[in-house]
Amino acid sequence: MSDPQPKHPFILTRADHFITWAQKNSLWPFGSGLACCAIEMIATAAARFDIARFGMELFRASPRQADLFIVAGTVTNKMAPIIRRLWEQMPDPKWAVAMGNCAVCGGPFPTYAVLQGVDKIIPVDVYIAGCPPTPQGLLHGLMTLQAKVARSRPTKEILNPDARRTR
Amino acid sequence: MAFKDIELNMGPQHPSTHGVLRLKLTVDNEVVLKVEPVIGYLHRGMEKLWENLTYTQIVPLTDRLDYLAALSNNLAFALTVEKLAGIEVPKRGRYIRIVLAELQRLASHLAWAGFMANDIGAMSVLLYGFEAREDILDVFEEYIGARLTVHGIRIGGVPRDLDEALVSRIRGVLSGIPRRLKDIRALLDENRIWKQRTVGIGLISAAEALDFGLTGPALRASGVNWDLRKSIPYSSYDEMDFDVPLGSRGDVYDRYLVRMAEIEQSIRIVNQALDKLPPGEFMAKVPRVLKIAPGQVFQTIEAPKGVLGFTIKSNGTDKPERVKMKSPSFINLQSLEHMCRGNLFSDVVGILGSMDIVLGEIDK
Amino acid sequence: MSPAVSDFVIPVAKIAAVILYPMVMVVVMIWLERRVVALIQGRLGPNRVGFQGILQPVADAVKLFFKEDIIPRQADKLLFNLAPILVMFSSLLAFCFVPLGEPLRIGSYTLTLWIAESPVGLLIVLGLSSISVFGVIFGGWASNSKYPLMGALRSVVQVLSYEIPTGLTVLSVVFFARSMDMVEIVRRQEAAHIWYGFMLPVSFVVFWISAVAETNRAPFDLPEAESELVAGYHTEYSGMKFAYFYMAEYTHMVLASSLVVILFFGGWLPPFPGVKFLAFLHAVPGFVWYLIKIMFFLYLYVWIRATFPRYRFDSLIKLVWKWLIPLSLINLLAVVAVRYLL
Amino acid sequence: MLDVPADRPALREVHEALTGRFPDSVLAGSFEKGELAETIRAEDLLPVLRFLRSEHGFNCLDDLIVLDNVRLPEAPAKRFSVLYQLYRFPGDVRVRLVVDVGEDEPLDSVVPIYRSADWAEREAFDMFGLRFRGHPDLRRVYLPDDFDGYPLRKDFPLEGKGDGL
Repeated sequence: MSDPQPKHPFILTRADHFITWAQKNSLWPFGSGLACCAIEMIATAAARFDIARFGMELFRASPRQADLFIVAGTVTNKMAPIIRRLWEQMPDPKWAVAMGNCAVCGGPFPTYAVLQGVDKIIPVDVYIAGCPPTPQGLLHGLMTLQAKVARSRPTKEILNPDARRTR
Repeated sequence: MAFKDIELNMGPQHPSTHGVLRLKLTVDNEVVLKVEPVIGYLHRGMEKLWENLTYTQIVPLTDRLDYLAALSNNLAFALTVEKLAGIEVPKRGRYIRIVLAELQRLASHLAWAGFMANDIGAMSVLLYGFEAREDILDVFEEYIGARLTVHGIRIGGVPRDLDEALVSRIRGVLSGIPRRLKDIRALLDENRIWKQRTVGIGLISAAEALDFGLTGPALRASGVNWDLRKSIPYSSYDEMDFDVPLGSRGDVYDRYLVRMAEIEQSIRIVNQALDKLPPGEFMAKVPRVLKIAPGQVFQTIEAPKGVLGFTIKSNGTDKPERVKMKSPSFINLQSLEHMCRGNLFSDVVGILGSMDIVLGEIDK
Repeated sequence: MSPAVSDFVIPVAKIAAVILYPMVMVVVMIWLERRVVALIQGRLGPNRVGFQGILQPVADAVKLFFKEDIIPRQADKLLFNLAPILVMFSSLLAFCFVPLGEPLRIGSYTLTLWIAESPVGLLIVLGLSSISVFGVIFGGWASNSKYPLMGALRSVVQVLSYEIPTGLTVLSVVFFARSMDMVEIVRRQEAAHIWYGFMLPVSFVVFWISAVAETNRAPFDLPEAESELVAGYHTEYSGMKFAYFYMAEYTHMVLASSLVVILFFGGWLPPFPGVKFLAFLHAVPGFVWYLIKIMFFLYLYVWIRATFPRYRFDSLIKLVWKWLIPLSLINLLAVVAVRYLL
Repeated sequence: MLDVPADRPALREVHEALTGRFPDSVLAGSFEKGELAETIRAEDLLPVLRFLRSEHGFNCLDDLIVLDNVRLPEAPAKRFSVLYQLYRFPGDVRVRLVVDVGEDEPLDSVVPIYRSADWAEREAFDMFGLRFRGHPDLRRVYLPDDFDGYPLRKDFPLEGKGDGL
């Protein structure tokens, strides 16, 4: 591109809109559940609340193919390095959702064994409160994440990768 | 060059370990030689935390132990505190507790049926099981407002009364479950592939099961007739008549049949409890700040996973000196190595599913 | 028709059509699978993207296109990259030999609805579909981690042992049609006024079971068993490489269904040729019948996936060596006996 | 001497059998809230357990509980007391054996008698630092092996020492 900081070239915004439309509508969650919130996450994927309507029902078991890491449950100190390694194995445009009070801030467990909040080890995009959050709460959180994905500018990152992430 | 054994990690993150359990498997080309369960990835230090909370504050935390059967944990803890403090729960309260505990057993077994079938490949059964369970969660939500961590049994009784609307709604839910159960049974009971994957797998005899300290449906599948609701009745279970389904061989298929039969028995119990619901008080008079004289007590109940018990030592203040929880899954998991040795790798998944373990309860 | 058009434009258009045809079928198939499995399980399935979710596979593909492409450090770079190509290439190439309908007469030029017609078309298609096993092996082995390796080992044994019943049942059809050319087989069925599926029911059933097994689908999806081997041989793949594996699986399903339709259900022939009052069925072009039959078999794939649990590895192998191969051998002898004694 | 009320003949019979068979090792008995507890010397733990299991059919070890008595008003000589909840199946008879143990005094492992005690003892070691002689594989069961300190001791802070990671 001619000037390093293109204002809003017509082609780029169209491209952004198209790419984010695709990313927004096929966020494949990573099938990892830690505690009680995992049961509510599965209930959200089950028949009544059906996360598949948003194209998210392919719970990929391998981090390589997932692009949304829902941290559902209590992150203990013994589990923290594993959560960090799983996060790093996920390919790049990836998002993280801290589901439930335990993942958000340690929840009802101010003890020696619990990490007080998963954002100490991975960058979190959406925090969902609740212990456990009801499926409606989780769906609301995921829809705010979709809105956030729609606002991001992937082409800016592709064209000048060293620019700060526009997440 | 002999194919040396692979050490495989069904690690803390694996689709079919029902949570954060890690299995160190030594596998010789699909045949399992050694299984070593590694736990502790969900250890939240509950017992340390309980020593710093008052009795009434501990009750909601017991929901997070076996998060598929929150009400059973509440019931066990409440019964232990009442035995320690000498609180007498009125008859209506005891009957409502039976209704809630048995509904929770239904929900736990239905969720288990879904998880186990999904591990062995029948994906649709997970959805049918969860759909049936959603109806029960709706009853809990209408009764106390929460779906999973219900906190619906308190020290001294139950927080709210069962009014007519809720009773008729429970009856409606109970009449809907046999139809869904028929779908699940039609898909699985006589299915050739299902029987190939479950009959004769994960065998444990009655003597070995008792020696390992197995309890609950896993023990009854080996033919041992031990159901705590019958042997040491609590919370007026002795006024309910129901029979205890027993297996014969103690393999994965028997554990599946025993739990399916228990679902039908639980429906029968809840209907009886609703029919004989006595009038009157449903909550005993419990002081707002409950101080309990020094003493120590051990009380157990028949939770969906097995015998769940609490040991509480009080020191006269409103906080317990020590609370120890006896977790059925913690002890049942020790027999996994015995069951899995010699089977194929894909059977370990089936056996783990049939054990119905929950990591929140194991790791505390 | 000037030679420039007939020798250059039409073949290129046909090649483009052969590439596009499986891609469109894959898109429809992914959408069909997620919707049908959802409806069987009592839920809705994707319905937010495009009309009733039809653009969902497009969104998946575009998203996968923009994913970061991770190659594990100790992975064998060459084989790791070669695996998805092999898997995809073999199934696309096989579509060149699959006839889609009777040749159309446009003015003076006859447009043949296939790329290449060869007297041994069936053999080539079978050969190509077994090349995809190499892709799976390389993928599983090159990722240099335990679960993909186990997935690859399982896939090798499964696909190779299921090729034998496939071969034998195809042989029984070839005996009847006395030719390996798929167009000839369909014409023979037209001449005989009966589809081989009804004349050789055993061959059809055995071929269908081994077709399901060869594409690693439903009760036989051990190589990518979700609950045991995490994601089987494509655990380490991400982004577009994983998309190739994902699409190749569906392309293989479409290929297997079209083979079943051509060999046993008379390709593009209308269903009741003999019956007079159903003559209006002939007005519908052959290609439409062909598509209807394929969609039925693709639906069958999805239906089986949603209902059956997964075979264990040894019972899978026992099934093929104890039941399918002897059955297809006996069936072959019976066919030969009937063919020559009658 | 402890008088077990007449309405619990089974417990009375077990109590008599124990005090008869092991007169010097049974230090104290208590019957409280319907539960029989016998305090036993640490050396006689295994013989008593074998006796109860073989002759009296206590074939199930319900639970193994460890209490830290350091903060009690009258701090006892030995800091920990280990409780063995025994149960006789079938029936409803339960007995609790109490053994007092010092801070770094090893105790005999009961795994040869009750296999379900394997992880229970590992948990006692993990949480309190109690050592069990003859345990097949005494390691921490919950916390990572490099965790320093024993959390359930009264002097261990709830929030843990230092930063979690």
